[in-house]
Amino acid sequence: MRDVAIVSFAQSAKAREIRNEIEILMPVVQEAVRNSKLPRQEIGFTCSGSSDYLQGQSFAFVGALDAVGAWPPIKESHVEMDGAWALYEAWIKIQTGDVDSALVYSFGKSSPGDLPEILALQLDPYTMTPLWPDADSLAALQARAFLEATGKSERDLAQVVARSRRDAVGNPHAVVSGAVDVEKLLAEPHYRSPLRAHDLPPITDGASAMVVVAGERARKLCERPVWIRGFDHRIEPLGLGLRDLARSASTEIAGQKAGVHKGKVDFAELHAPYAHQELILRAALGLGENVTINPSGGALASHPLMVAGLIRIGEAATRIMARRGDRAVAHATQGPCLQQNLVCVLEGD
Amino acid sequence: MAERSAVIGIGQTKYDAKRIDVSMPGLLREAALRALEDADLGFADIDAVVIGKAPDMFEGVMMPELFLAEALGGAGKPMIRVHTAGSVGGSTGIVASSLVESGVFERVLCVAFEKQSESNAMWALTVSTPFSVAVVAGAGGYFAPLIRAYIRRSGAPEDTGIRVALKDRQNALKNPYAHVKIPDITFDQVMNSPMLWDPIRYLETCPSSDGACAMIFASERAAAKAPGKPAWVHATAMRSEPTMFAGRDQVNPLAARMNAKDLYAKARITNPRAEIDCAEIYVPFSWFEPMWLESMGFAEEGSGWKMTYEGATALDGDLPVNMSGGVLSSNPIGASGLIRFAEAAMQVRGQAGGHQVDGVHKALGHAYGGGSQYFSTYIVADHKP
Amino acid sequence: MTQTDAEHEAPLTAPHHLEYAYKRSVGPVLGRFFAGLRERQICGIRTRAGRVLVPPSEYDPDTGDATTEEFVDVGPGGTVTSWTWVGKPRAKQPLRQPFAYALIKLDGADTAMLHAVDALSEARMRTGMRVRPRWRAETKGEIADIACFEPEV
Amino acid sequence: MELVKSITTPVVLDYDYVTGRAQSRFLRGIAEGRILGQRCVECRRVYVPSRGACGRCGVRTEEEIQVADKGTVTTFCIVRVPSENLSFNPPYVCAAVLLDGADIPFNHVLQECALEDVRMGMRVQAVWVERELLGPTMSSIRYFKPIAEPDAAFDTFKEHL
Repeated sequence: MRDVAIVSFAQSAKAREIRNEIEILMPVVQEAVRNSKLPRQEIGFTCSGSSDYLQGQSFAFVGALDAVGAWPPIKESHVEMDGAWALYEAWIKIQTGDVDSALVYSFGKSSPGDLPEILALQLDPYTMTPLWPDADSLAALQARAFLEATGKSERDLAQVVARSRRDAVGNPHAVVSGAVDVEKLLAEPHYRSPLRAHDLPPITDGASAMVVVAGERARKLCERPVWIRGFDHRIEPLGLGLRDLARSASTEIAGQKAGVHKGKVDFAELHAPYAHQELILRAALGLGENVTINPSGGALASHPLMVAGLIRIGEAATRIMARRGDRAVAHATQGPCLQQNLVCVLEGD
Repeated sequence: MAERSAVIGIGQTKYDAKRIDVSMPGLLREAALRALEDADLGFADIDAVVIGKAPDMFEGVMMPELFLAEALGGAGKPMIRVHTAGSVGGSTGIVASSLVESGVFERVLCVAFEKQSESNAMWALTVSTPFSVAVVAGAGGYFAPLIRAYIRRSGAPEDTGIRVALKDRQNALKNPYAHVKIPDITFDQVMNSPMLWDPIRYLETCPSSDGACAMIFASERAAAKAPGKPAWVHATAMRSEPTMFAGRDQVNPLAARMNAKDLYAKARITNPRAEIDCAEIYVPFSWFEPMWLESMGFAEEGSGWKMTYEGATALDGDLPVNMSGGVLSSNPIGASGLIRFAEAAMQVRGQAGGHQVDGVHKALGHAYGGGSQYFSTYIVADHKP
Repeated sequence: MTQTDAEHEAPLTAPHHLEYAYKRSVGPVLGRFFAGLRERQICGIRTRAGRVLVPPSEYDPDTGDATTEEFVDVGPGGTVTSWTWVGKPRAKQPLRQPFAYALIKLDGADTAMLHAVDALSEARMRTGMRVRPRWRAETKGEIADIACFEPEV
Repeated sequence: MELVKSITTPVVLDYDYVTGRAQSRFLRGIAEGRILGQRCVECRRVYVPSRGACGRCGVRTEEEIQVADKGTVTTFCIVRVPSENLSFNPPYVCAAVLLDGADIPFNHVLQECALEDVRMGMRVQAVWVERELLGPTMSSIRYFKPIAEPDAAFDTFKEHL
């Protein structure tokens, strides 16, 4: 395998953007490209992730090409997935030897529509979508299954929320942050029992971009390139009645294939939009109490759909670049209740 | 490439206006099971699944691959959903091949589909947004002015498009999977068919189809175990440019020309017309045959129409194009690009039956999308690269 | 006026309404399931591994292998395996009054299906509770023929 | 038991459509009967309508300039088939109009002209709605109509098809 490193990352996240998608994306892409120190014309491949249904328009991603300056024409691809999978496609492309570097980006505004309702369109269109279950309700079904199977409590969820919000204080891209008391959180009413409103991801509009480079070139460009040491993703059946909701079987496989346990994990950025999902993922990846989880505040602090997964990888890389850890696990998810999961193991030199 | 990649299995559904006999998963499985049978494999032998389709609004399911992956034996495996507008079928094949070329996977199943009968393509493509006026009538309305510009620039005879349509519609009669089949089709029938988006006539236009196409890409090691003759991937290329910028040449886009150059360089082809035996090119409106022949370097700029006119692109010509009947005869949008790739591989493998060209060693598959701005192409051959 | 001044202006916004009634062909297996619902009967299908899937599927979701042709009548009673409470239903959701979404394993099934439970109050809901379908007055052959489930008394 | 063949599943979603800064500026200009473009700082080309970005250079466009409401038909299509969502009834002419002062054409409808008389290079001008009906929408321009000016030579607009 070729060694591939993240050399730059940029993001934008706001609760409700007045800019359109191209206007949000353009400065983010420019920042990532500028910080990579790689001339734009030398970037070998470009890959992006987004979803038409966030905008309610077909081909919503096409206009984004204006933001990247695709001229002269570029080698480019797009996945209708979280940007983390765009990074995976770019990593594969570099592995083929066809290119040596790539720009990866994703964008999405969650605020224009009723996102939890729109996500009902992600389900089985014959037997599930006609019942219009909102995404929060489905997550709550998983939360209850998890709590009842494991003996964990709503207090455990509140602790995840309190820690995330506290850690998010240092994150300029967090849309929810601040010191909160677990007792106060528990005094709040249920929104979708056993979940409370604060156990849910905040509606967020955002974009992110990343530049990855293969081999020694990465060391020349970046003081501390962050190497992708393991990369895998797996999907499960969609139906909630077809899975053991208390665990994440696909994360377990992806973690194993990515080699999470081949070394000590200093910290992890887990894409857990709902509080209980962090605990499920933690167990699936075998991350013990000594592993710092979501030092950025995670998806509970900022959650631009289609972007949040790539942000986890970017946050982990940024932290390693800043020498606040040497080896990290980054994770991304999409689909209802952690249906599809991606694990990326990152290391600094 | 790090590893060689070969096509070892191909499956197509019957294409039709409305495949109301099957569900969406059933449609994909029809193609996938045929591809597995062709390669003598089961789902358990597949390492990863790639799914491609055009906009989600066609079927009204957001990221439908999430519920479709398990219908393709995808549970517990990596699954990627590709969407690069109309070129997506080609891109889906390229992503699947790259998973093998990367050395990470041995056998990858890709399926591209569209079930357009669940909605209406014209609706999905022209969803009106606030503050705008809807004047561009779907894809035909978008591409007709470009065709007019091509005719003006090249001086091509007005009946070039009719000749392309006649040829493709005749070829379709030999393809058991083709959607539109008009027995005994004639030049006059095409010429006298109604003008839809002047200068595009009804019979010069692609249909809306339901259908799926599946391909299995395999490593050299896995290909050696395959029962059939593999089609070896010699090169793949993808290239994009923005839709709207001042001074953009949409008739012969630079992205198309750069894509071709990249493809031929990788495949070590210096004279495409002489070295490539046949091509499946994405021609949704008949005039795009001469247009893409030029951008793909088979003809000089402004003279692609001569190849059509001289019969070079006919089934018995020196560069047969769209032997299957092409997009003009079957158009499940998301799958249309992958069908081009599959048909090119079928020619190399000698599998094309009634529309097989004799002695094909090397074939080209081509797809484009968006406002003539996304290009995906590949070259397959009967020998290793 | 320059762009910089323009930044202080709020951008124009407008409602964007997306509407389409998709017509979905359902294939032979769901076709049988929906036909059953029309007759107020719920069926599953047996996989080659012996599990009974409800709703039935053309394939085993774990392997992709075709299921057997054996349809199995299940329910009507079933057991709630997980649930949540919707205090303020959205307009498209199955019930106007507060209700539960639940995963329900019907008697004779090996997998749970999603539906709504009309329990009147959250206090009545618990995992393991028994429920039965409430059919709508005029069935049409679709999932909403089951108006919801209700507690078995 | 007779199998069910198909089901109907309506999808109805409502969004708040946000135009973005550049489009808002453009539309507010339209509401005043002015057509605004933006010039790219790098390639100096003028975009109408302004989209806030130059796709060629990948930079934000900032410099705003007003362009004429008349221009040249660079290419066109006669739409003869009805389809969903369209604002006009066929047959009608959908023309790519390169406004004087702009470097990119945009599509609008051409009227007051027999279908067989439409030509590439034809000179046209916008027909606006009544002053009091002007609003921030493209429908403030009812259509374009031919004007009594000689056709533009092909070479002058062949880069803008």
